[in-house]
Amino acid sequence: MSNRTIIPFGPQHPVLPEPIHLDLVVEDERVIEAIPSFGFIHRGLERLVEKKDFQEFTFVAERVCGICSFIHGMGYCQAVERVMGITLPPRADYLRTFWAELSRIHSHLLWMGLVADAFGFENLFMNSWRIRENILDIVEETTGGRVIFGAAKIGGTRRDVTNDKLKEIGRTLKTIEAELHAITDVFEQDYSVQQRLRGIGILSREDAFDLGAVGPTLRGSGEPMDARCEGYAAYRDIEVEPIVESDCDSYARCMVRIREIYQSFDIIRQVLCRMPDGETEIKVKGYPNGEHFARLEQPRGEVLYYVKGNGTKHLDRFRVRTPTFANIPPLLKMLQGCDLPDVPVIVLTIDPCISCAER
Amino acid sequence: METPQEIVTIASSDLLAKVQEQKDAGHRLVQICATTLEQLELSYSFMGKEGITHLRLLLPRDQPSLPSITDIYFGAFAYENEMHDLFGIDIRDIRVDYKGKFYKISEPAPFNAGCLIPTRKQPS
Amino acid sequence: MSMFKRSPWMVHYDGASCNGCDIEVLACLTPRYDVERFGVINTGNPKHADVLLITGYINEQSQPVVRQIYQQMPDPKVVIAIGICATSGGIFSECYNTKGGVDSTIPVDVYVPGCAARPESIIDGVVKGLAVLETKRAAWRIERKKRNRVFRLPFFKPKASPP
Amino acid sequence: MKMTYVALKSLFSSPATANYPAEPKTYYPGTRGHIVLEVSTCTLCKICEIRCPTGAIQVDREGKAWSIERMKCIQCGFCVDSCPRKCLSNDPQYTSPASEKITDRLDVPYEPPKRKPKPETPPA
Repeated sequence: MSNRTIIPFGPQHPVLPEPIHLDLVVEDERVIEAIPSFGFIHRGLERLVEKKDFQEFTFVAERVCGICSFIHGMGYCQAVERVMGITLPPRADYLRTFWAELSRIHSHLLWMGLVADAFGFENLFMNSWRIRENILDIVEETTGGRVIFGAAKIGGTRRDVTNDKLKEIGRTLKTIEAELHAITDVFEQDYSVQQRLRGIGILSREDAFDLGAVGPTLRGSGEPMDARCEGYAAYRDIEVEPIVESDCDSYARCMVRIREIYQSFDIIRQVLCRMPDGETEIKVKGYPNGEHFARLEQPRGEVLYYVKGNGTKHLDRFRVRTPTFANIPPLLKMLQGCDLPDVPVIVLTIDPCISCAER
Repeated sequence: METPQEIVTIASSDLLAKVQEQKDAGHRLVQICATTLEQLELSYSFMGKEGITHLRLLLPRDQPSLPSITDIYFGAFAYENEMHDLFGIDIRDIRVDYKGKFYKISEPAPFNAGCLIPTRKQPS
Repeated sequence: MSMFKRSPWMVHYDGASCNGCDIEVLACLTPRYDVERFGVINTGNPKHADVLLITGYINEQSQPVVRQIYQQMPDPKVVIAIGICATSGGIFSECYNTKGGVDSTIPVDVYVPGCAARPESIIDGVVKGLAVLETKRAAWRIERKKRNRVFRLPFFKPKASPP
Repeated sequence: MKMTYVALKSLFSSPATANYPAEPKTYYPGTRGHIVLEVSTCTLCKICEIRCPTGAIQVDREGKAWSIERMKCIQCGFCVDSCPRKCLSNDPQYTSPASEKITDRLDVPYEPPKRKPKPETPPA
């Protein structure tokens, strides 16, 4: 005879890096339904536009999330630049792309570590984070911050990197990439990893599309959609092929992320080759008046920025639709019918970033 | 290539019909967003192969109310609960209704009631 | 490598923040910074912990949680606020959902500045916190001795007096 | 089994751990650690105070002092960018942890230029 129980999961849970709370309705060991609840880290930073002017707000936008901070800052700047009709100097576009891809690599490495920790592979966790530190070294050297880059500003970038330094970074990245192969081979070939991830958390292609999944969660279900194909920043010169896996399970999402790391290395290589010379910023005059929806690809998926200006130095509205927020309905779909011990792994495969989702 | 975007203004009464049209055309829900101006301005964004459509509708700031679209797009429940908690919009018949417990925050409807936007100074 | 006399165990709570400091605390446990070489263990159970690390500010929702974790920890204990958000609210101090830094809810012993706080700075903060813990422990030991004396007196009384 | 190779490799390579408190860390020159004021060139113009997103900087014109609350500064460097006299800079060394909130107050020896007394217009 089956027995229905509600198990509260989180907000402080040994495998969860972040405070999300799920009420799991279980029948024996099987999850029937999952209901998430939020509010532990809701900051309401969207309303700070009333108090900070539009240039200061870049720093607030960067602090939407500490993992993909640069892309948040860049997305906000991009939306405001579109409203104000600013065209960036090409070098600024390329530098932004360079940092955006670095932040994608470090975020995916971080995620690889966390998921390895979730299925109990401590060694893999430590090794992923060891390599991530090398990426952070490059970030710190070029931007001055480790997790909050603080390099984007409206009208360009706040720092320039010399061409010699970029060449040196290119060589360093080559050695990091070689080292990384040893780690990703484990994900690709190791028996225990496959056992823990294959066939778990199935999200069919139709469901992923309908429920509005984004990023690796969507591409792991076989839907080729990547906001980098929009051609913002330097992606208009660089061809980005969306990485797609068709297995629809946790392992597919894992493989999408791993292949994206190598794709990012490839994009950085192209950016470094084609880096144009010249200015990195232009002077911004006037105040934004108008509205724009900007789409960018974050490590976790597509992020949408909405900026509405009214011709004063304060914006009317700033809204960010973060990828984790869009991935919550698909997560609930995945959790239906899974086994209780698989819950942490499935939650981690959408790469939840709760501080993003709650803003 | 950049996806083309267009903003379509609709009346709040034919929201469900317009959303159903989007669903029939095979579009997916991208986001729902509200802005506090003199009135509440809502944008429902849908994306298809051709581009992004933003359905734009206006609601009064005093006791706004709307039907839920969760019967058409289940994924909308997160956005609708968010709008209920932050803007105080009464959304009827959400499939997963948190009844104001989605964000547990100290003040009700912080984006609507105490919002400074309409009283903001105009540039001199 | 005996930095500390004892192995401090810590419990980490992530308040409302951008997660940057949270990630840096986690980075402290990984090979580059590896605080486990000092015997520091990140435990999930407040009853096992000597040190409470808090990243991020306090809001309405997390206030009772933080207070509860603090009360569950055995004496003597040290609270370390990591990052600008935890010390003063930082850039979010004007948000409607902010209560303020950690010191608005529980007493804080060490403030670690930085946005995000660097791992080196977190290690320095923990070292400083342990010095505070050592002085607290000494004071607490004297306190306990006093308390025990008072407690034992009636127990020995019947033995001393003849029937 | 694949992991054996990685494990063996780390067994024979130098440790990845930085021996931090024993060996001091060297920072990159561009690291944003803490804000330094070059007192001799500061003119107490208050631009840094206005620009600071967290309100950490206070400029006292009467008392001729510039002060910064170290536990409020988020090291964004906006003040450094906007300083017209370029007297603010970022130092790679971070502020060390402390038991109370530190405020650094620096005396600025700046003398505002004396306004020339208006030439007295001879009464008509």
